[in-house]
Amino acid sequence: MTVLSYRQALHDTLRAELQRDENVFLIGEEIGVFEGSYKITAGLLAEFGPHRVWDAPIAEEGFTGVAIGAAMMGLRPVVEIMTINFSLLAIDQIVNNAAKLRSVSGGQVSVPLVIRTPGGGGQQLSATHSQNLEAWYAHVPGLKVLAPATCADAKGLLTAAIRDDDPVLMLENLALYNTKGEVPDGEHVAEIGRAAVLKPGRDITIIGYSRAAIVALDVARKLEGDGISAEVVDLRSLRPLDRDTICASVRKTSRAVIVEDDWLSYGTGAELAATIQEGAFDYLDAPVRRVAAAEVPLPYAKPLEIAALPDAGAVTRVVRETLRGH
Amino acid sequence: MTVLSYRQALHDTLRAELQRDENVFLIGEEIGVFEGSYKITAGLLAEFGPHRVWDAPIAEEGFTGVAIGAAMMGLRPVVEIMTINFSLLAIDQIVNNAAKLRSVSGGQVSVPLVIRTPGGGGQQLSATHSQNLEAWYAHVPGLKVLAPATCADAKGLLTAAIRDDDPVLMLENLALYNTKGEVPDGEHVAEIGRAAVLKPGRDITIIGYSRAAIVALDVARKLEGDGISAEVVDLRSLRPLDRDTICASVRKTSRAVIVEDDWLSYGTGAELAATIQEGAFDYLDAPVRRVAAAEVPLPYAKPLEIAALPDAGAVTRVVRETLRGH
Amino acid sequence: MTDPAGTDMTREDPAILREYYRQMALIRAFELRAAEMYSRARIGGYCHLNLGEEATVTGLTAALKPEDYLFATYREHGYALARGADPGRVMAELFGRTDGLSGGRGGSMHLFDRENRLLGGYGIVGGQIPLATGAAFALAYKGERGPDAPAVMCLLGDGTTNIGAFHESLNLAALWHLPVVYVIVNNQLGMGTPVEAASAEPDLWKRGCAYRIPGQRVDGNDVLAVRDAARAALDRARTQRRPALLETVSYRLRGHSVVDPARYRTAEDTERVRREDPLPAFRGHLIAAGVLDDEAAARIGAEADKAVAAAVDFADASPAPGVSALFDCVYASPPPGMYRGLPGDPVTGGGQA
Amino acid sequence: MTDPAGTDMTREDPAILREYYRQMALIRAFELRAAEMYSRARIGGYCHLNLGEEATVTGLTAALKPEDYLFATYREHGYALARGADPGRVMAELFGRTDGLSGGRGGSMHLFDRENRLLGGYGIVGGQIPLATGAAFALAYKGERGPDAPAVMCLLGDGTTNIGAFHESLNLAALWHLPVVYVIVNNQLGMGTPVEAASAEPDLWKRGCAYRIPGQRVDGNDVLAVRDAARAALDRARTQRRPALLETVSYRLRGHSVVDPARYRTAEDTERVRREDPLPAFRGHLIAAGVLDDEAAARIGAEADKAVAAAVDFADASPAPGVSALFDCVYASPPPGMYRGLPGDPVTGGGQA
Ligand SMILES: Cc1ncc(C[n+]2csc(CCOP(=O)(O)OP(=O)(O)O)c2C)c(N)n1
Ligand SMILES: Cc1ncc(C[n+]2csc(CCOP(=O)(O)OP(=O)(O)O)c2C)c(N)n1
Ligand SMILES: [Mg+2]
Ligand SMILES: [Mg+2]
Repeated sequence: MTVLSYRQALHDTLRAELQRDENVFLIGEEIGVFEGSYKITAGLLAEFGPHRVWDAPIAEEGFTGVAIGAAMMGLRPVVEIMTINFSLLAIDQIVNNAAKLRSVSGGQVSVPLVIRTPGGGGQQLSATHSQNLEAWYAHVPGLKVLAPATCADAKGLLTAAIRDDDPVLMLENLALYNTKGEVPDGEHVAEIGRAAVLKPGRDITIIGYSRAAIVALDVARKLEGDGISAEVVDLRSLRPLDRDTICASVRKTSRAVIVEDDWLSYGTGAELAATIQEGAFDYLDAPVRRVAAAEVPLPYAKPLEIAALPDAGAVTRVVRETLRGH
Repeated sequence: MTVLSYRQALHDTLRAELQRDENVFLIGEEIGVFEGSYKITAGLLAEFGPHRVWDAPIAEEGFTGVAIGAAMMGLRPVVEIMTINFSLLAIDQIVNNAAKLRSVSGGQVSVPLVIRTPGGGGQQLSATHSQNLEAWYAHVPGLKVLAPATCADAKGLLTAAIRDDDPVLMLENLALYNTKGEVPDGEHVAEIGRAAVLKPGRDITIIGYSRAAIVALDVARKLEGDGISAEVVDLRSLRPLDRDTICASVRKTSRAVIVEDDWLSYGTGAELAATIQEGAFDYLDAPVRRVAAAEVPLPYAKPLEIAALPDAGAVTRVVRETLRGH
Repeated sequence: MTDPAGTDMTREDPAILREYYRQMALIRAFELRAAEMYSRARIGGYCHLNLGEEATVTGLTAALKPEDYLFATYREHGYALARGADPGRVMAELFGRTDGLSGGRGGSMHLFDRENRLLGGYGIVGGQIPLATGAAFALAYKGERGPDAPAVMCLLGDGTTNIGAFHESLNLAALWHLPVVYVIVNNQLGMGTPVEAASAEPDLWKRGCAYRIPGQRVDGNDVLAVRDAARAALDRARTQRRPALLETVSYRLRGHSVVDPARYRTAEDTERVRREDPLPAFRGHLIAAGVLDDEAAARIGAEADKAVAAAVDFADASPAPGVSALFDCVYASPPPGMYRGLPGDPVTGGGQA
Repeated sequence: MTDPAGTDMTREDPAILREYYRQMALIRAFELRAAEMYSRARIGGYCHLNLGEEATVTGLTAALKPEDYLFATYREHGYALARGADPGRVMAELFGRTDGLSGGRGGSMHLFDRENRLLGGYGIVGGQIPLATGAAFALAYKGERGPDAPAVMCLLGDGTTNIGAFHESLNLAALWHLPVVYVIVNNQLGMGTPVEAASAEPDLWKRGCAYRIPGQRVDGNDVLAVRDAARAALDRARTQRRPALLETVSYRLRGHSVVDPARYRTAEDTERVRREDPLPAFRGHLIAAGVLDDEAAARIGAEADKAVAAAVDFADASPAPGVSALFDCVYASPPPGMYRGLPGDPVTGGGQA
């Protein structure tokens, strides 16, 4: 194990996979000369050259489609879309081509593609640059959607995604890039589709993914001091969704709170709450509550941004209410 | 009251609004000379001329953006996007501009825009042409998303949408265009944001919208013969969502089944189930179940298509299971 | 536009000319039968025909080498046939049967034949253009270059030149020197919209100017002109890695899809349909050049009909896919927890005490 | 490119020339101070500056009549100022305060000033182009035409010419004869990418060829050349309803945004920064032409600094928006049932017995 930042873990993984398989190449805006908007790809152009690291013009639909076409031919592209907000320009290619080609071709075509893209608010980037639209992608059969919260998973899930033969959307998070954690050395491939229990507990289950899972863990650790034993489930994968792990936890604790960075209505938490009330109905002692973002285009002004985004305080409050409530 | 088809109700409403307000204009592919892919706009070019009815090139992003820009200037565009599948090409304009302009401008800009677009499978149009992506739009603050099931609402909600000062996505449905029903004569403006109880009942609530609400109603009527009294709630609006009406119904019946044409995971039904388990927790006698589409890119072959889509049989089965279950 | 009569038939191998005619006749017969099968509800969904484009289809595919890749639109039955797909398997796909090219999953708009390097028909206008560009990217990535290297041909309609994906793709292909030939199959209509009502530059072949991509327009009713222009462009792509834009001009003989009665057509349009039908025109040229006589032409027509009848029989005999196959072909490696419920199935195994 | 020295200053009203210089100096002072405020964490998010584009900004806005509409990118502080917005309100927006142009909701990337017909700064690359085209559509719809009719100017960066929205919009504007002038503000870089690495036709002004839209390139460091070219294009738009494409060429003096150290710049690039700074160049020309002397120039600079200092004071004094305002400005007519919860609030009023 080595302590690395989430950013470094991603970087090292890309580097290792570029070394391992010459069919792997990187493509995206500003990933080469500029070294990446968030510097995940720093140094890779210098090391691997322009044949493996492709700086693309501002044409998300075009270069994402190019990557899909290249994947159809057996290459293994790793696309960087600068933030998930800009993926809207490429969403037709992702949803109508990448996710469906295997099916409409009756299995003749595979699309071994990874799209890396960060989401997340809280950087005062305002309404168009702060969205968390992962529920959209998680809704689409044919895609896999991964959302690592820990540095170890940043490595393990990205490795798995690159080696997977299906199109994978790899959701990163602006607020996690600088976080640090232990990362297994050497080859480390995580299993796609398994949630992780980050902390076991008895009284309540707090569920999150990406940044929200870290918030959940922080809250759970603090509550320990107050004698509250919270179990934390980190989804790691939104599609497939590990319903068994989620429901098993709630059957044990009988209460659940969901933490999510996206808007509440029709967000990822809706699926989690719906799943839990169906899969653990007789065990539930209180309604499943969601701690999500306020439903506004995220304002630039800091106090408004802070008010709109879920934080440890809100999670703590809702956990206490859920424990008290029934 | 006059009995009209859903198609005719939409057509007559467009005609009436074009007559009423000269700032209203129609824009979309093939809506003029071709009279609309689904003939909603038949005759309107001939009657109102090319100044009011604009045949657009195949450029969803472009012409939708043009409509948004025109709305910023005070016009009231009604866009037709041929099917919701093609709205993916325009989704950046809809989500990042139409939905956010009022907010990022601090209220200086309004976007009085309607986007009419049908969803729906079941026509053997296969994977890319049969999607139900309304959960995506319903997730986005700044948009309103309406989904009429009845012919009366086709008129009432479209009228309301055109006169509303916010961007409205008006979800139509390929399978409803030929259905018939009573439509109020003269001016008829429905209230945006209210669900309707299509049929009162005591034993269970069946919730749907668009085509699924009609399926729910059919099932409820048939179950009446078996002594089962099902209440049917037609959402009519996905955003805002009338949580009060939904929860009030379930508090009365204690059981709920959701019918939706979209994919189950992260679909509209997830929000409904999440809402119900929170808003009617102590009243629920059984888990809220969802009857949704199988999670596959919809295949062309008829038997597979039939198997993948929710129908009255599946709804009936789940209603009976839900009544029996607990 | 070149004049079809202007093409010098005498320099061509008569056997090849007859083969072209055979292909065109097969496509014609297939499409007419597909329309009939649609009206008899044996084919569902949307069904777009190549009627009026037989010379274009034949000329373009004649220019392709077996190693080349083809990306098509939803109007691609003829291309599948000309590329070598078995007519029975194509018809079975339209019927939604297990022996269809895609096992009945794709239908008319999504014909794939990997073996013959047809990488698909696509239903979203313009959606195939970035993919074809990406296939060319892969060829360049693998370093293939020279007269024997494969190249990519990407078909698109006239109306499709107005969508963003066209612009982004052509820019990328030119910037990165990709071996791809974009072919605008200008049938003069996008649904009911004439070219001039949709494109501010109606000389579509000129639209490569914004990317320094050379363009050319040929008569789409002239199979040899189409073939030669496509071959030259493909060769430039192979050897110099330069994309090209080729416009073929023909006329859509029927409605946009089988269900479109094309009421928007004027009387003059209808007259054009008669005048611009490539099949009798080519037959006339071949007969005039002594390559074909009436009897041979009739025989070819009859053989085409027979082949199509056999295709219908084959498709008819093929079983429809069973519901147990519903979740096949969604993922290459379906993870264990992936939900595979039918409508109304519970989301989890249990949970009720 | 025209030579800035070539512009004939003597034909211009000296007062107007001094006003241009004043505007350029104000923009320069404002942007330098914005950078400083950013580094002192008074401004957050992304902050893109017009440093190096002062002549372009001033020339373009000088060509606009008050009735005209302007759509900008996220690099738009200078345009807001030149269009007449109060520097204090612009700075307050960057500070995220209630007196900001958008009440602090939009920030640096989204300056709107409806009164001065600035219809926004936009953060999604290319997102403003269809909107500007739509505003021109509305003008045409309302029937306004002639020398006094309003027109629309739409700004975009060099890198932005490669995105689909550019293509779709230009086609629509040309097809429908819309009064809009698209201005490519070519600062020679899109983030770290030079024009030739992104655009297969690096002569960007030529890219209108695909829509029969006339193009022109001017020296973006020459305020008068920019103004005159923009004015001519706007007048053609007003009177003939013909869109135009104008490219101004200048050089981005700093990083893409305040946080970008621009390490990718070569030594030669850095030398260009010195050489291609429009502010000292214009000052030199004005002094040479006798329109300005050193003292007057210094006074204008000092006044600009003072105005910006006052803007900072104004912004500082303006209160931050309160949380009670969070749901303002989301809907024009918020329906009764719309959920307005803060994170963790329940979704319904009750439901627990
Ligand atoms: C993005 C998108 N928009 C609209 C459609 C509906 N549509 C299908 S074909 C077509 C016309 C295409 O015209 P053209 O490119 O000329 O091809 P043709 O059908 O004539 O072969 C349209 C508008 C679609 N499939 N995809
Ligand atoms: C659709 C989209 N893709 C990517 C970005 C990130 N981005 C912001 S500005 C920019 C470069 C734009 O370059 P150019 O058009 O030359 O404008 P400049 O910044 O030089 O003024 C990029 C890639 C974005 N905002 N939107
Ligand atoms: Mg066409
Ligand atoms: Mg630039």
